[in-house]
Amino acid sequence: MTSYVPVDTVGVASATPDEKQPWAELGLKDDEYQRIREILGRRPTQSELAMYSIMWSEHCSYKSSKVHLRQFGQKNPRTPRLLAGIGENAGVVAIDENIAVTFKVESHNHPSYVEPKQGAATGVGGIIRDIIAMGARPIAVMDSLRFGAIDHPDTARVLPGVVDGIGHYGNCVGLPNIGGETYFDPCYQGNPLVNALSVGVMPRSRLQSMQASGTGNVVILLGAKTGRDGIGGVSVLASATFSESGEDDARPSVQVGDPFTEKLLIEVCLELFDAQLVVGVQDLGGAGLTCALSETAAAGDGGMHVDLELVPLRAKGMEPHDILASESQERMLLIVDPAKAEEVLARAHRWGLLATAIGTVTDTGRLVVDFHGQTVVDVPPKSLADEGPVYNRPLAEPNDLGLIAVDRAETLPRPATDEEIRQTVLDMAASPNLCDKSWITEQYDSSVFGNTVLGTPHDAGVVRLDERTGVGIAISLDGNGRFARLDPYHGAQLALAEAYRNVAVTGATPIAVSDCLNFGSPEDPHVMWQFERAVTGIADGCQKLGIPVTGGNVSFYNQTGREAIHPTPVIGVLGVIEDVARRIPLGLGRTGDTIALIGT
Amino acid sequence: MSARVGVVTFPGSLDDRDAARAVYLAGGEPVALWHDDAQIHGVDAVFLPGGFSYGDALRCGAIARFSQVMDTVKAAAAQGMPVLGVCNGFQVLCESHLLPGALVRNAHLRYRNRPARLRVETTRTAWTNAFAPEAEIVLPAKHGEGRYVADEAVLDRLEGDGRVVFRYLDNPNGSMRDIAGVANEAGNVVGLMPHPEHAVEALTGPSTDGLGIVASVLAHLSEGASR
Amino acid sequence: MARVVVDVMLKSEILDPQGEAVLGALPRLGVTDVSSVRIGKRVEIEFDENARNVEEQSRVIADQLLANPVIESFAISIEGA
Amino acid sequence: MARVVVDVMLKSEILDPQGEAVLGALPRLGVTDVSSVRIGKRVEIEFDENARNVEEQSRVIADQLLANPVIESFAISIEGA
Ligand SMILES: Nc1ncnc2c1ncn2[C@@H]1O[C@H](COP(=O)(O)OP(=O)(O)O)[C@@H](O)[C@H]1O
Repeated sequence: MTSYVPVDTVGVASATPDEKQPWAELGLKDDEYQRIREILGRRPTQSELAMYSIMWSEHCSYKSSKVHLRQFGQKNPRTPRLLAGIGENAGVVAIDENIAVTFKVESHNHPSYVEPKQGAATGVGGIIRDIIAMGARPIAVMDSLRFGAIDHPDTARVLPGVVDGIGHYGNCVGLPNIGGETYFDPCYQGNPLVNALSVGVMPRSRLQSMQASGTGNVVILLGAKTGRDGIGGVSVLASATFSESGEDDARPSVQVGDPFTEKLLIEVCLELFDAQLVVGVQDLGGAGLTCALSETAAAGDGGMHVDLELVPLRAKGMEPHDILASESQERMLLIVDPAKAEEVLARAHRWGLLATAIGTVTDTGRLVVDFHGQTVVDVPPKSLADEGPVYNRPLAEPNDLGLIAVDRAETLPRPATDEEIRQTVLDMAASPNLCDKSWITEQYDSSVFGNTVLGTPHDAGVVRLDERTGVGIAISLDGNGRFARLDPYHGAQLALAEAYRNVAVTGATPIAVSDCLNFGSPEDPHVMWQFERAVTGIADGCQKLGIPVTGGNVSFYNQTGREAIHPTPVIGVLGVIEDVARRIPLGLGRTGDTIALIGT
Repeated sequence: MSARVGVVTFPGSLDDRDAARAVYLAGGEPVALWHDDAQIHGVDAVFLPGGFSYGDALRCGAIARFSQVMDTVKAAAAQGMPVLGVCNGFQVLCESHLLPGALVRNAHLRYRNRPARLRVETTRTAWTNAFAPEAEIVLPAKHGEGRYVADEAVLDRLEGDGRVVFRYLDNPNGSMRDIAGVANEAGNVVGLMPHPEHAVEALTGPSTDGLGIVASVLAHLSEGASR
Repeated sequence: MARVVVDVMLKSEILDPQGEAVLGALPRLGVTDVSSVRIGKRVEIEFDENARNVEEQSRVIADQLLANPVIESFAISIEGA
Repeated sequence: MARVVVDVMLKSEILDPQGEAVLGALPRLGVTDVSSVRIGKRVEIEFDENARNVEEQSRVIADQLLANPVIESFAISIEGA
């Protein structure tokens, strides 16, 4: 017996235009809701409402940041190395005639505060899937962390959990951690930052697309079962019938990462790409099926039909909007030629991974989702993925900027005697932001794959890509919220310059940038001003340095109450080194070597 | 002809490529073996690599033990085929009862990655004959569950029979009697926690001492062949 | 002496990767009619002979130390008194 | 549907550092009269409605997979039938 609660279908929606809908609770503005009604020519179904609220959220639509991020495209230097840029899952740059590399940094700040271990773990898992979706084998991870005061009791909860999560996920999925940073500042007390970077390598010919193209092609869901993970946002849609059952199952819940399944996903996807069995691929990230279906359909030239009841479920009683919104981890969406679908399923099965055909590519231009034969979604996919709202929010310089600028280094007391200098050096060495980080870094595997040439404690991680030629890459991930608080334009450039230098000192040539922009609420004009300044600083800096921004991530609403964190742009710079044997390690060399200070 | 060393891939194995590289760099021929295939394709020795087979669910190595290939490996080991288990591979060997004892959570409760100094306690195994007696070597140790435990009686027997193969010089995990690796009675099956396959190139490892372990088995096999 | 057992399990809606992995392995043991496996912790606490408020204290320990309320729930049973 | 619970505990002679760590943390919660804490696993297995030989199968699972006899012992309890 298959029993399921009656659902809000397209037919029902057309017949009940005046039905009250919780669009405000879902985070949509009045005019946004009206636009949805215009697009559809009727009220949205519950499932459609869930999808629009997710895709038009700040997180997915970049509605507040888009107008500023355009600068990257405008100011990016042209380079033949850039094979895929902003707008893709991750930027791809050519290393030589055969090899390309893709890398990206992404935040998982809020989940890591709620449940540090799983929040951080799923952050690592998410960025790894972005790398797979480009066609690359992930080969390393890095992490940039910000916590509150080191002696605050909540830091004792958050820090070990975050480190455990990053370590557990990265170690178990088998990626060396080649560096990162850890800073403490009270402004992050209620809002720690967990930014994770992953980098992957591929033969240039293996670059994948997210297009759902080719009418009749099969849509396959690969990986974990779908559960109630992270559907908190849409829980207001829970039908009365269901909440009455009084089960604690109805509660929104935290995503838990399963690195073992992710490892299988990597191996299966790469096998499928190599065998040329895949037409299009997209990872399932924060916005789950909603995002993957609408983005692949929007990128294609036709439409898509999905039978949602075919999605393998982990929890009982899930409604269509739950399934569409679920953030269950370790899933990928594949678009496959029907003649090859059998083989795709068989290869997944050989690795013990679930793979299920859930739909087909159509030529209708619509994304149609049925649930047990009833149509619950029928929308133009571009309206979800590409045509979300765009805001040009007001900007205002923070009032206290002049005040904090008065407090200059020159006015601080200086150590005068030998004893005072000695004490200052000791204080600095013991200060949380400068002290040895090996308590953290020892919990990370750094040598799996056998290609890590430089890792912690070096300035940048260096990884060999090709054992025959010795070609490799160097990456550094840096940010400084205190500088950016004083002057977001130059603060962001300082972060860029630091990462650039860290790459250069290993002997590598910097070629590309990825960034993660951690800021407070975009609805606060002061924050928005900081954001605009920082983006402009990065775009100008990259133009001067001659390296493009290839992708990144924006994280807004990092604040506790009305108190925003320091604006914290974190910059990853990637460099190429022709022969890793010639890398330059940290340290003072040999007795008798000359020491020179260069620069200003 | 160089000896063929099979490297098993379980779902969740991570160091299979690295183990193959170590075999290759030491002059052997690596052969990929699959957990679900009972065939071991005529290999002369087997390397069970590190990783997190089956996500280390329940206990490390507990599920991998039931794979098709392990039945064959067990039978071959009984016939004297050299078998090496590293890290997760060591855990699989203990779970499969090919080696005594068990590997449990580190005493300090964390995963820790640090180069480990070891003493080679016996050169009378298939995997250590190329080392000088009591050689001190450095291999990366990185695990959360590497504390070797066994009954006192078992430990005494291991010591008495010279089956403690590697001992930590700075015990990183609380292993009983500082044991880092042990052998079966015949000396053909050896398990150790630290990673020889991550110490095969000066460029990427803390040493190249790991090569000695593969070199040992190659020497052992060619000796057998010439006998 | 009172012996208290605290069982800590992941909440039912939370993914249990360990349980899934074990479930997947059962067919190899010839077991095919199991539908779910969940793995949690069992904590055995021994209180001193003349300890007081054993139940209350156990609740504090379970709530603050043994279980992570975001993802886990617990049950306490007191075996002796 | 039968629900089986298998409790797996480290043998008493095996050091349980996790239990020790919890024991050591108790005074900070104001709990001072606990003499020992041991942490093991609780495995909940759900058999299909018409599964047979549930007890026998559970024993096989526990004995061969859930517990490692070198370090652990187990107890089985069957909750429904
Ligand atoms: N969270 C982290 N993850 C990985 N590596 C880290 C992390 N924090 C610090 N590191 C590494 O530790 C080393 C020292 O870090 P840090 O004290 O920030 O030095 P520096 O000021 O030279 O960047 C660097 O190699 C850095 O990559």
